[in-house]
Amino acid sequence: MIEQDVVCPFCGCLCDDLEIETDGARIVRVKNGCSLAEATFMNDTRLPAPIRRTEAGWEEISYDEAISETAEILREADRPLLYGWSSTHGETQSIGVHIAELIGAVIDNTSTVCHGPSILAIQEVGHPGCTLGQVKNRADVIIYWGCNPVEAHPRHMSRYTTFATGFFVPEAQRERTVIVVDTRRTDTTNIADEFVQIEHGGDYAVLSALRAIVRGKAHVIPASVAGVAKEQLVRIAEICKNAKFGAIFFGLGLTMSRGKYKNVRNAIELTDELSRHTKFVISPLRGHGNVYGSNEVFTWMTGYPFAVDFARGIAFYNPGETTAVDILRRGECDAALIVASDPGANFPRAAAAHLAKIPTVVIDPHVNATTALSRIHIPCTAAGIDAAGTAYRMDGIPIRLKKVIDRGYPDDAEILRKIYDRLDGGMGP
Amino acid sequence: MTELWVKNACVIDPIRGINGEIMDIAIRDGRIVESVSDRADVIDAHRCLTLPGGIDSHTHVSGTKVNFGRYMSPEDMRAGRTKRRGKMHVTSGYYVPTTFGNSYRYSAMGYTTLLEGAMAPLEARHTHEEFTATPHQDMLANTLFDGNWAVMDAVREHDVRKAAAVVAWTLNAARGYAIKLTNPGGTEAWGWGDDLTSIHEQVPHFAVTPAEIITTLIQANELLRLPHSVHLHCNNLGKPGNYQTTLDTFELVPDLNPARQSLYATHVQFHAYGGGTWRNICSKAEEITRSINSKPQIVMDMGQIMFCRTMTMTADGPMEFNLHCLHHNKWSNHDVELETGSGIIPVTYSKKSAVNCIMWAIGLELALLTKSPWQCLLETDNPNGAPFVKYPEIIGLLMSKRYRDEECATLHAETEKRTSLWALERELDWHEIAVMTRAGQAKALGIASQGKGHLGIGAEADIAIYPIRTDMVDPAREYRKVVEGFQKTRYTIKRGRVVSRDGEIIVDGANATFWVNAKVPEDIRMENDKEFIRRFEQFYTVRMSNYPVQDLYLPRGRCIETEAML
Amino acid sequence: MRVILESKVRKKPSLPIEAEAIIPRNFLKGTDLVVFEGNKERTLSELFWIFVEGTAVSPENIEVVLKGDTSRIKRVGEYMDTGTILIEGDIGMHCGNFMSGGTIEIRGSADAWLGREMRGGTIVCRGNAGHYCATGYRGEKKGMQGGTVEVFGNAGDFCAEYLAGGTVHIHGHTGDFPGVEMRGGELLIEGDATRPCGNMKNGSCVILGTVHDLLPTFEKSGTHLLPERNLEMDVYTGDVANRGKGTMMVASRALRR
Amino acid sequence: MRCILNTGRSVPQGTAVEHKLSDVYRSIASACFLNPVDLMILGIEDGDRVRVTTPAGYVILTARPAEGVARNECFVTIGPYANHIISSETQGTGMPDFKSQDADVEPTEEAVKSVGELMEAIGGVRP
Repeated sequence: MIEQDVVCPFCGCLCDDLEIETDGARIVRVKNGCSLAEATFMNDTRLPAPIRRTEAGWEEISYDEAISETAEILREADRPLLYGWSSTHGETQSIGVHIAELIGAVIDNTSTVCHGPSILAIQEVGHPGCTLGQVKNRADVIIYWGCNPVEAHPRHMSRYTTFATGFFVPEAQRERTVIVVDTRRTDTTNIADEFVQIEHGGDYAVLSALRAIVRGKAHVIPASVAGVAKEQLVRIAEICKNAKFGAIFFGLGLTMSRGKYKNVRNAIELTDELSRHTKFVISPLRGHGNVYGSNEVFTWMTGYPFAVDFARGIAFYNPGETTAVDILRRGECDAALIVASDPGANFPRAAAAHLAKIPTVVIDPHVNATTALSRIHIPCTAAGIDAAGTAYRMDGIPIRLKKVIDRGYPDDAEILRKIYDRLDGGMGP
Repeated sequence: MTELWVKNACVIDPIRGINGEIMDIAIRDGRIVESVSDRADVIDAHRCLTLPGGIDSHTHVSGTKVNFGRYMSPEDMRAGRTKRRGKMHVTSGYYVPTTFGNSYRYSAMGYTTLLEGAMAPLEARHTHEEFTATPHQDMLANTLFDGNWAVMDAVREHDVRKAAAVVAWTLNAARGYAIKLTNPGGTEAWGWGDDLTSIHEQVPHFAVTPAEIITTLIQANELLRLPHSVHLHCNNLGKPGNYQTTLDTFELVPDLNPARQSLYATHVQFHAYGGGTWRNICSKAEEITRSINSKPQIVMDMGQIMFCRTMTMTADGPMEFNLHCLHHNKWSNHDVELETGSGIIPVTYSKKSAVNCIMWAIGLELALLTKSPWQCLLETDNPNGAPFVKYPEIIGLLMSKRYRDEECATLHAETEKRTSLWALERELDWHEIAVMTRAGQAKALGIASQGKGHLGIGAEADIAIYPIRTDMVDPAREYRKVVEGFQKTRYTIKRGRVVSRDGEIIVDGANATFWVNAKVPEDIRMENDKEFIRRFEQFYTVRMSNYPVQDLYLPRGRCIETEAML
Repeated sequence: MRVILESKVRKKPSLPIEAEAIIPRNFLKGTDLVVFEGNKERTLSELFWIFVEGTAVSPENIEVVLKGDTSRIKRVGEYMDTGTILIEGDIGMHCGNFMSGGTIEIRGSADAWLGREMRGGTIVCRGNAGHYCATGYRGEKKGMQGGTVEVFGNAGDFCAEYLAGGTVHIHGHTGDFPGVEMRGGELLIEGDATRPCGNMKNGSCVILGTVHDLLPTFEKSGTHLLPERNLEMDVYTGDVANRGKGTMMVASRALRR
Repeated sequence: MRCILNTGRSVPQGTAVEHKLSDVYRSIASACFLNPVDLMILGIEDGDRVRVTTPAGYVILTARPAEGVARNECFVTIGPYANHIISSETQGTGMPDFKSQDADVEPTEEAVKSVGELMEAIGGVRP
């Protein structure tokens, strides 16, 4: 069977034009997708059944047993951490939040090690953005800052920016100027009209300098800023001011290098400054397929996009204090539930190591590094492959992930609902 | 079968012409009936004020923009935090509360139906997800068409039928309720960082004017026989001197529907400014209401502001940017491809600001100068003018000249000179308040026939019982009792179930979402229009097949079907 | 009156304790207070040995002394308006949040968010202060608005972020971005600082040590002699990336771009 | 050699990300990309092992040349190898320094561990 317009759940682009051929419970061909999409659909090996770690190694257990034991672990905990949520759909995320409020847990999603700093910046200065179609149809200047879409979002340029045919930019490649800012040469910088190579940790200074130049204070700026010649900065400021529609996309190069959210804030304030001259927008390149959805769901339910602490019954938020890495690093939590993510691989060692010291339960379709640190791993469906549900694209557009095959696994939402019921029973989430 | 009998209720039900009668109300399975058996649960209202459930015909509580307001405001989330308690989930936030916060607080105030003021069709799924998490109110979604490319193409081609067909297809896809125009044409211009300054200025690249968009969609709306009229946020919002644009717009409106208005003009306070700069801004409420009083085809709502810190959020992107340039606080903007825009900034309305004081006075003037309460409905464009929890204070102000005088005495000295509020003696009565907070909304939205906004036999049993004895309270003097009384119902009954008692939510919600399916003839359906499909697939960034909202997003969807006259 | 709270040994010593109840005023009515350990509510006596010496009729005469391992206790002194708190060792996060009066002395080091959104009173920290010393809350436009924070050791990153009023005095070094988003108040750093005063709008910052990575958007406007220290200072105006009307003074020697 | 440790995503890493315990993933995530000149200075060749040390610890990686990487920089794709030596300090932001950790790179004969071995080193047990 061939299914059209399938949504790829891998990255924040959520490309929805894939064509997938299935043969029973097997996917045999993926068309239109990038190589990340192909791997997502084609090389989907799962843990066959729930497993539990014992003195002697690992043993298979039933779903019922795994679920009751998980509920027990969570019930006993004085400071449980519920982490992950970005590679699954909205319904699962929402039950996760209900569990957190029920048991007084800290709930955090993967933006904490991705675009959490962008959220902090947005909370300081806001976010002048737009949907990706606005960029596709209008933008004549595109800036990629501290990101490498060729590797991380392979179809971003062909679907939404550099190579995409837009209504007002019919000859995209000719009509769009592409500026790439990075500390190193990559395949993305290789297609730039203007490559700005900056020294490590120099983003903030360069952004400040650009803001000052746009404000007419070029005379203050020294001849070189973080390895970038003033002439180039002045030239870029001019390109931006003369754009009809400029769009900045930024990545982990801003959020993960020193200064963190202050870098992003500075980029947003540059966009704000440029908006006084022409149309300018800025957007983070979100990583996981539904990480933005986890922010959305958390926000309408708790008021905060990530790092929510329910220890006191009310929702409290303070990244740096209530974020997963910090909670683990300080050894605060005494139980962890990891859903649809792999902190064992993605967190610094000292944080990951704490997971092995406490009862940790993983709910994830795949065996991953965290499995090794856990006490129980419960396999489930993968959203967008054998489970349908809502995901939010990096620009906030909600898209329904499809179920293309049935592999007989329970949906993670169903597993969590059962855990919730064992913990409470009273109010269905 | 569940039965409920409310006895000794002092009922004001304007749609049925009931004004303060002591009566009993019988309810069976969520609807009002003639009588119930003696096994029915009984509520004794003790002659307290009993009204149909409150209806907010323009509020921002769900969807992309609202949630972004929350997302960017951790400082607001610290206000109004409550723990999980009984049937109540955790809530956070004061001016941009979480969905549960919105739902519980509206319910405590006796509100049972809400119209979300602005939903971009492309992001409709999000709005519906939040509707599900706002469980105690029936929800309806205004659907944005102000910068819709296909609509503007049809307008340019003077093809009303085509415009109607685009609206019908989009409402169906978005599971929307009504046509919303926010700064028509201006949001498309904002795609280039521009705005339109008059209703006769052309939208860049589209060769249509706001006036043409408005008039075409008013006609299309009636051709589709939509229950609500076109719902318009006029051009030039918030600019000194904009009243002329508003009056010009009102002049465009024909009287096409005997059952209701042909245009719903929202938050008119923001559109009733004289002067030319922020220094000489003044009230033009008299001019606006003179126009309204002679035009039964127009209904407006107040857009009252109250003095507090709050968040402005609207599809009107350029307006928000202008406001941002004045306030220098945080600013978010979110343009939606081929459809509309949006912007968000926090503001503080202060009595120290002459402009804010004049705005406050204008909203009240509008309500007091409009002769028929059916034509000026009470709201704050929540949370733009103030969070909805301020409604009881507005009721108090409208019912008491003394309260107004006391407030006026604390305002910026310029206010008296530039508004006429000081001279207005009118004090609204209970019946007029009932019209302005539910009956008028039900009629304007076209949901009275769905059993909303009245307590007639067969109506949905959405009822608010306030701890107010109208025979014992003199609102002109005891306005504080009025304000307090409207803050917390004794009982809020939603579809026959008591959902809130003395401000405490006691059951899980089970709201419905109303949407409209306007059936158009096969030959002009957009899903058969090759050019429409081609442009969709080429210029949107989602596939047309992934665009429509699936039914499962409306677990209790209530479809209103209409047969278009095309 | 002196109230001495000595922390008891806990089964899970890494669990944070939230103890906003520990302010002098609350001990007027006794020691029957509630704190939280993780998600569990505890009485003060479950977590502390409590000793009360003397009596008091008004809160300004109450001194609260914390002894033992107090490094995980958060929010001590929150909303404190009068009296004294003495912490003999280290203290956890958010010590002195929203404080408006009285004195807190920390003999050891303080964790992050010391004196967050402070409005008045005095905090003295003999050891080091963590990140976000004397700052505000996420999304809020104003940080510390009044009072004095004095740290004898070093302070972490983002010290005095959004400072709007009051005085912050760091005897040692600060980390990255001290005084970032400053809009008022005074910040004095005797040691070194990295990227000070980014995006500053107003207020004044004096740095006696070495500045690392001075931002390119500060305009040198002259020099100034600090008489009390007999130091010549370079005076900068900024941040010109913004509508910067702030003043930053840096000791003329040892400046590194 | 003093370097700045930079990390990031890559297509090969993305395609193998759900197979973290595989050999393919090991070879992708344990690659340490260095400027060819730095490789020469270290006296090593493509495929030789390097020991990369930060204040948080050390890890053995396979050196790979990459023209795009600046001098005195090493690039490792995000994953358990890089994280083995990245400090968990977040400066109160929740975000570790994934992209700007000071590191020392030196040649070594030691073998590259598998992901499972890395997890065992922090108390895990391979499934």
